[in-house]
Amino acid sequence: MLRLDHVSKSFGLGAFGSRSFLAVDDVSLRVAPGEVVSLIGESGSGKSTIGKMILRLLPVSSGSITFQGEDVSTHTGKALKAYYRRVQGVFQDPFSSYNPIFTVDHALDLVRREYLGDLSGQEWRRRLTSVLETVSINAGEVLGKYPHQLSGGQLQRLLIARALMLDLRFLVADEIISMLDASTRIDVLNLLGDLKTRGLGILFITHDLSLGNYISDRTVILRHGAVVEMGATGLVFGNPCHPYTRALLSAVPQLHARWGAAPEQQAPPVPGGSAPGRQAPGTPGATTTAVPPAGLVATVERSRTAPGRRAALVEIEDDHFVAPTGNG
Amino acid sequence: MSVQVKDLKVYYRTLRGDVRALDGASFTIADGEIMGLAGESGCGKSTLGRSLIAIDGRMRYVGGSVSLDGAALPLDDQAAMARHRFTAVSLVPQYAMSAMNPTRKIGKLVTDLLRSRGIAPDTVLGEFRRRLELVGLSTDVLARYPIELSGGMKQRVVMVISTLLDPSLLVADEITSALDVSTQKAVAEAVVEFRDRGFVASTIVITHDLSILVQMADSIMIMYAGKPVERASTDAVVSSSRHPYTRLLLSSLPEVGVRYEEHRLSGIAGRPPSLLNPPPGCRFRDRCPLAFAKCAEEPPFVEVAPGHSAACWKA
Amino acid sequence: MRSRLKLAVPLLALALAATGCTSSDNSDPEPVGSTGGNAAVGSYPRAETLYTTGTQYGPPSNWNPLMNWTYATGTVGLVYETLFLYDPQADKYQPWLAESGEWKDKTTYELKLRSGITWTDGKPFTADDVVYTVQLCKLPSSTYSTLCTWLKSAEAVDKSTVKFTFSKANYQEWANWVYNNPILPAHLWKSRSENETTSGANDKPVGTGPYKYLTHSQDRQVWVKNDGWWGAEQLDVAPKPKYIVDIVNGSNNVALGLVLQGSVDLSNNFLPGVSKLLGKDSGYGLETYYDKPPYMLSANTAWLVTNNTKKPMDDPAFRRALAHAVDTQQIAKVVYGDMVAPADPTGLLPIWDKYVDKNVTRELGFSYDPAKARSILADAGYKNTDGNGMVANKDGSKIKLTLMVPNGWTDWMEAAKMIAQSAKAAGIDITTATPDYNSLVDSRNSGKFDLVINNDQQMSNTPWTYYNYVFRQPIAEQQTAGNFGRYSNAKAWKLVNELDATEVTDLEGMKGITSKLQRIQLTDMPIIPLWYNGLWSQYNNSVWTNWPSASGSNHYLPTTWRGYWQLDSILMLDQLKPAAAKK
Amino acid sequence: MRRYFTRKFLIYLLTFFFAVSIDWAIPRFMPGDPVQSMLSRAALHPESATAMYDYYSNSFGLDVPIWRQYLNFWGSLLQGDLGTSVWLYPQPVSSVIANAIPYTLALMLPAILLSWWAGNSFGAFAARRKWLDNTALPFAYILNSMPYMWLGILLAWLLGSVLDIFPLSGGYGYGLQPEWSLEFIGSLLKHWFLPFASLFLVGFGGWAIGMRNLIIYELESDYSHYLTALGAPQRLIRRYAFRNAMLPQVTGLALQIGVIVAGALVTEIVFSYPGLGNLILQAINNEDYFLLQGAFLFIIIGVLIANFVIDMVYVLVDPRTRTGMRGATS
Amino acid sequence: MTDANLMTVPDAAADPARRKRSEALYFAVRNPKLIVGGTVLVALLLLAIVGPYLTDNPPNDYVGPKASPPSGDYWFGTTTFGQDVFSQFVHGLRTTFVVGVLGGGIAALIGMAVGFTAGYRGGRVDEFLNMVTNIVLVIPTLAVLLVVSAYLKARGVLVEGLFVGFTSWPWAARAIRAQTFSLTARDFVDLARLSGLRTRRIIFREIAPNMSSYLVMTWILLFGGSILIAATLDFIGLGPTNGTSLGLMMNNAVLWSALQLGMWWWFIPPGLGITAVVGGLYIMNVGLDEVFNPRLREL
Repeated sequence: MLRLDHVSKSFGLGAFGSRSFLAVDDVSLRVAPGEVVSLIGESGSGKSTIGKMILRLLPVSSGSITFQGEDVSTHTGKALKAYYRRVQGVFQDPFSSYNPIFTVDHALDLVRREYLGDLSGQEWRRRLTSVLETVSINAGEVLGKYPHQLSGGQLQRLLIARALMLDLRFLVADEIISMLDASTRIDVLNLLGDLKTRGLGILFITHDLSLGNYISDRTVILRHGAVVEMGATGLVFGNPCHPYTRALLSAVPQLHARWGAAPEQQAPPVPGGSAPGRQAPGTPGATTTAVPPAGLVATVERSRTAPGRRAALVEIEDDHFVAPTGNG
Repeated sequence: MSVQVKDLKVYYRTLRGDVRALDGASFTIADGEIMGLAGESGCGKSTLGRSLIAIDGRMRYVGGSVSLDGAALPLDDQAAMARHRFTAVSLVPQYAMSAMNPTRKIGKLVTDLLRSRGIAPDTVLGEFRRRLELVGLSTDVLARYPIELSGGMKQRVVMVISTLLDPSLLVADEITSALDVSTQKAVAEAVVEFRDRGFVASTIVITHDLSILVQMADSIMIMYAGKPVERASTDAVVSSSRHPYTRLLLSSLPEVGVRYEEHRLSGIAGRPPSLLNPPPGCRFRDRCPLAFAKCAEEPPFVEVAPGHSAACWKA
Repeated sequence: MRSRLKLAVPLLALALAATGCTSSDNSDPEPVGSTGGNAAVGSYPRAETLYTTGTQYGPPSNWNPLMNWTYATGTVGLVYETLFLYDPQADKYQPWLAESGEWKDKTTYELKLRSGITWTDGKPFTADDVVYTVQLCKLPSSTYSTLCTWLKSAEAVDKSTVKFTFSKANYQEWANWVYNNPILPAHLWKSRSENETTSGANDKPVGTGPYKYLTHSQDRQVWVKNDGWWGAEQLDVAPKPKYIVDIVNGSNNVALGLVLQGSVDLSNNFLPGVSKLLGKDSGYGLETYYDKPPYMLSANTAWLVTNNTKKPMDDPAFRRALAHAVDTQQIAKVVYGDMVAPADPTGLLPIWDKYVDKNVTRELGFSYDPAKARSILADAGYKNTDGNGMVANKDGSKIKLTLMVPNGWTDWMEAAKMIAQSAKAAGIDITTATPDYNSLVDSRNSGKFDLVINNDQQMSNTPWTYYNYVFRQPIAEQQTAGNFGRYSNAKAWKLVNELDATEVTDLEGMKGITSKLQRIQLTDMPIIPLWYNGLWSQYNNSVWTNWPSASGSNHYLPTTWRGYWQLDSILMLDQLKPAAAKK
Repeated sequence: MRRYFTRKFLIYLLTFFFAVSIDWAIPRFMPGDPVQSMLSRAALHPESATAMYDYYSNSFGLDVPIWRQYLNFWGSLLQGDLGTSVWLYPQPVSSVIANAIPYTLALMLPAILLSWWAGNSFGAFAARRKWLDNTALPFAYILNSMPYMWLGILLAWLLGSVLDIFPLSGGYGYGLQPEWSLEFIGSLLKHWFLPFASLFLVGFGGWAIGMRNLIIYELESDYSHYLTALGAPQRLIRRYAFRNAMLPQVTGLALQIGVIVAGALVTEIVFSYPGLGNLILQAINNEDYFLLQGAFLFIIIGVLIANFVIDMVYVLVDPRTRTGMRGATS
Repeated sequence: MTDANLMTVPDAAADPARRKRSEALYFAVRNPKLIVGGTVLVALLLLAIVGPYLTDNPPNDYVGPKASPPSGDYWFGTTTFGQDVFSQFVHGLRTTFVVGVLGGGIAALIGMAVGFTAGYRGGRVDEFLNMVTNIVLVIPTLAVLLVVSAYLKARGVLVEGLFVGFTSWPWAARAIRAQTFSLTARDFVDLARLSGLRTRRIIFREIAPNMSSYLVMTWILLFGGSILIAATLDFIGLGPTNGTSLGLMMNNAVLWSALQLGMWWWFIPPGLGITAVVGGLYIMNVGLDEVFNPRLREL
């Protein structure tokens, strides 16, 4: 349904954009209807940039984005508006997603004004009621309220409802639960799962591996703008092949296992030293070999890998691709 | 009995009245203990952490006491309190990214700070460098401006600064939430390391992320709506919690390996009550699946098993 | 505190360097021909220094006597001298550089020069200098280039005699020329290009006059007495001040402050309200020429220029009505605080009173009389049709006139408001506008205006200059000097030229012609005389006394204005007395 | 870093080009004709006027098409020739301005810098100190709301006219010649003081208010809170706050310079101070294209240089901008 | 963060919009700066509106004795010509308000147009507008105004306001740009785009209302600034050619030597009037700032 082919994004820096910084580097992926694909990466990995490009909030530097067979990367005006009828997004910060001076209804009203102007009041209300039901929101509790009166979970649900008012086919969910409280976030996540069963394609962007693992069918691991490993979620998590993926997995805090105590995550030392060696906690020096701070690594890496295309991913098993190691 | 907190109450002043953000908390932390403090936003965990350091103009000290190694902290006298800060109680704030003066080099900042506290910088700077190296930082950072460091580096520098004078109590407020997984781990491990090396005696780690607490804390206290609801060793909280809130909270957390298709988790319905005028009785009552008539009465926070306290009639 | 001092020191140095560089740039420490000893004057002894202001509105920029609208105050008069002086109050020509001059026949004029006069560089003053100066009329950029159209030749007969031969003798104009134009040192100027001659800065002026250039800066021009001046010996004239410091001044109120403090001895600014500060009891020691209204001598006539090519101003009856509708008495009283006097209907200055034909003015003269104005309008067919009290054109169209005065000319702005007010009272709708001076000049010269005020014709030796200005023909696309109202009357113009060709000694002949001109003027009203603008001049007697006055021995014109030194102002300096000496 | 400077420099150059072009154009669109006006002040025979008009139009280069005039203007500007003043004919504009500019600088630089420094210090001191905040700051507001010239008039009236302490006009005593003597320097300072004081006071008020608000913001910032949490005394926190609050004030200075220059010009007019202000006013009244152009050019250059310097200073004092320039971390 | 959450703990009982407004009001009525500034301003505004009806004397007519000090008949005395200073003052006050509203308004409009566009569009558009702003900033405003004012044969108050507005917007543009920039980064702007809204609508309906208090404060500052600039123009003699204004009064007072003649009643009121209006505005602005900005409130 949605596919990205060799999509790159560079940002201009310096005098009149003389230098550029490659935020997304030759990324290709596809999402099928009824499928949740999670895009996992640390800050600066370009995951949100990809989401924004799909939503056409940022232009694509090179490559193409195809939705239901049509290249949407150059759409403007009417065509873009028609695209938004089918493709929508929800973002990380629910409080910033609403205009604080209006009631939350405003977000819905905008959609109605732009897309559903021909709907009668009654029809609109009927549709709204059914959509709110889908996202498990009690209309009376939520409508007419200001954003700060509602919980993050309610707000995010309402945003999903807003998207559902349209003929939604594809949803970009960019870190939509990372700012929610633990007690409510799982319900929003479950909602995404329910939507997928209705045939929706979902790109779930997150930095939290356990969430990605929980909800998605396929997983893409991103680092410094490039895909390092992707494939069916079970395969990527069950058989991580790229050292970076392994390093990430080993650093995930688990509820029922302490770091280093989980034997299945044992990974061989990673060449290049970009992932930490495993050591018993509490022993002296354990932290001295910790991961180099992301910011510093990023600077170095980027300058090294800016030009040229990356080497293609290698398919190591069915639906499981890994970037060759050695070049980052 | 290093840190002893008794019925501490600190409210926020607002136009509509006091918000009872911290409405009576009692607990003790032993020397060398890392206590995790967890709960939803607005549960009072940050207020608690903050009160131990400084009660500012927007907050109101209502009652209770805190004693450190047997000596009471002058919570309601900020001038007197200032003498204890840094040396006895110290803070790694949640805003570590912006905690350092952006226009001062880090070395200068520390020197200024030490001088202002009447400590000759030379006596401490050597140790400062050593500890920087311990957390994996080069001493070059002394000559750098905060902006030149990455988030994880800043977080660690702030940690080293805050613990430089070996305080008896360190409050680490949401120190991992803004970090990436890998950096998060390094920082968490550093907290443990600092304790192991005796840089700090007792530590309170405040976070909303239970799984990170599991990695570093010796004991965990869960708060809800301004009050502690459960306190036990980390293992006890994870494996045999007594309070329904804790249990529901734990069950809503996905872990690597748990998948939607196979095992559908669920959250806790409803929202915490307003602290402006909290209802009497158990504050979790409205959301609690086990609630019964008695819950209209406030359950006491009592020991339900050795080293395990909870505030629930059914605990 | 420490850093404040740190800052203050370099700043002080900067300020000093500033003024230092000003002086070193521009002041020649040893002016040409100076006898030395004046280079390092730290300050000018107050008792020997005359401070003046009121002529120079910007930093002194040139000392070229040919640039008569911009040269530094005193360049002509103090440094460069004229052949004659003219005393307007006595109507007398006083030989100055010339010893005498007379018409040998109808078209030949012979000039005898004084001997023993030297330029400040030591070279003698000779007939060659006069010949050179006159012949500058050949340069197109000369202010008197028209002289060459009627002067056939000028030749030096000997060292002190010059003979002028004219193709047409304009006696009045020539008499005006000889006292108005300064003589230049041919030996220094001959080699100069036209550019340098007519518009060069001439920053080392060498003249024959009683003062020499000492220094100048942004806000002042300083002259020092020329000790070897010929006049002391030959005329027994001795200007008293050793130094004359002329202060550059952009605003009248500052000038008032200075003259009240006694920092300035002679202010030739228009100082509103000064009449209240005169007299002994005010304690300021301030004096003016008259001790009662109008306080000032009259320097020129301000008149209302009507655009005579535009309806309804093309109708003499309308202009006549307008003349009756202006309350000049009130303007003189309220705007000028009685420092000016309403003008004679002919507009001739008081010094020309003898040319006014009282019979004509009795018959045709006018004064403020709104009722009369209204009746003239009614008789001429201007009626108030729409009931707003304002008359309309004969064809019924509205009359709405705009009176323009330059912005910033505050006295005129106030006067214009009053004119509009009193004209409205007589049924003529006038509003005022105050455009920028330059744009006003533009509209005025090209004839795109309704009403303006003008006073550019200064006092002179002959009413010819006045009539020449008023009746000037032919009308050009751009009227640059005179007859801005575009009044067309060939007969009057012929009379003006006849007047020019009348000898200055033929008073009755002149009167005959001016009487005819007055009749034409008062019948047709090409302009409407309003008031006599004052020869603004107020003196502080704390350092210098015996200032010009109507009663004392010193009756010379108390001014430093350009073109007035040669109207005997220079003699005022001779009459001054140090205040201390009096007591 | 170098790249940053080059880029800034290019932008400034471009700004300079446009500003100067506008500067050239503006006087030319004024109504009226400078030569006409000039000659209207001369005493001359009407027929001579036409000849002189042609002569002067030619000598000012006003008799060629307007685009030619523009090219000629840049041509001579690049050779350092600003043309000849119409009003102060035949002085070259450059020397007319060179004579006036020291006075303007001597007035403006100390007034700007001292008021900036003193206002900021005072504002920082008064912030979050209740009694000062409530007593002294209102005065700062009042000072800042005063029109420059009115304060000038008041000072002139009180200290000049009524008390007769300070002179009301001129650059130094009219009876003096420039020299290195105490009398002269004293006179110079005496004449300088009132215009300086009116500029200083208005500026002082403005900076004090701005600083006060900025300091409060800084005292509420995270690093201040962190220092408080580590028991640092108020002295240190305030010192840091002051340092950091100065940074926006540096930018503020750049933004304000145009307005201050305007104020200085008016003040000069009030006090008949022989600087650029009076020159500009007269140049306008006399439609002196060249002088006007030249004077504006100096102001433009001055303001640009000041802005440029401030930009550079800002980079040097604020490490944040430096790192930003390297475009490093995400 | 926690603090913010605490402050916004949901409260089903109260209507938060009203609460927010009432909170602003609560601080507004207790803010001495706002009250003092507002009172002064309103008093002067009333005087400007009502004042002309309190006197029968047209401001520029010669109605009374010349140069008389304040008296029962002429509250503020008379000018050298016998004009009623009080009448001039109240009429001038009117002009001052008109110029301020107009100049400030136009400057605010331009500043908003430039600031919004630059902040929202970013990139090259931003660079370009930034340069334009810089050019206007370095061209000495007053000097240009002097020249431009000389263009017109007759200048009115409206024209003056226009000119002042056209030159005093740069700092406002910069400030608004910065604000817009930060607001544009908010997600609701992206969501508005996803809703298919046009740029202009996003700017004016989504972003602008969010900074309304900021815009009001900017406008107030521009208001005051315009008054000062206009007064300066008037003072130099480039103000309205017909009519009265406070700057013109000062100009006349100085030109007619009120200083030297000791006619303080002629030059004190206009300056005081301007100072009071502008001061009132500025103090009110600081008050507003404290109302809208909790950080500035006195603790």
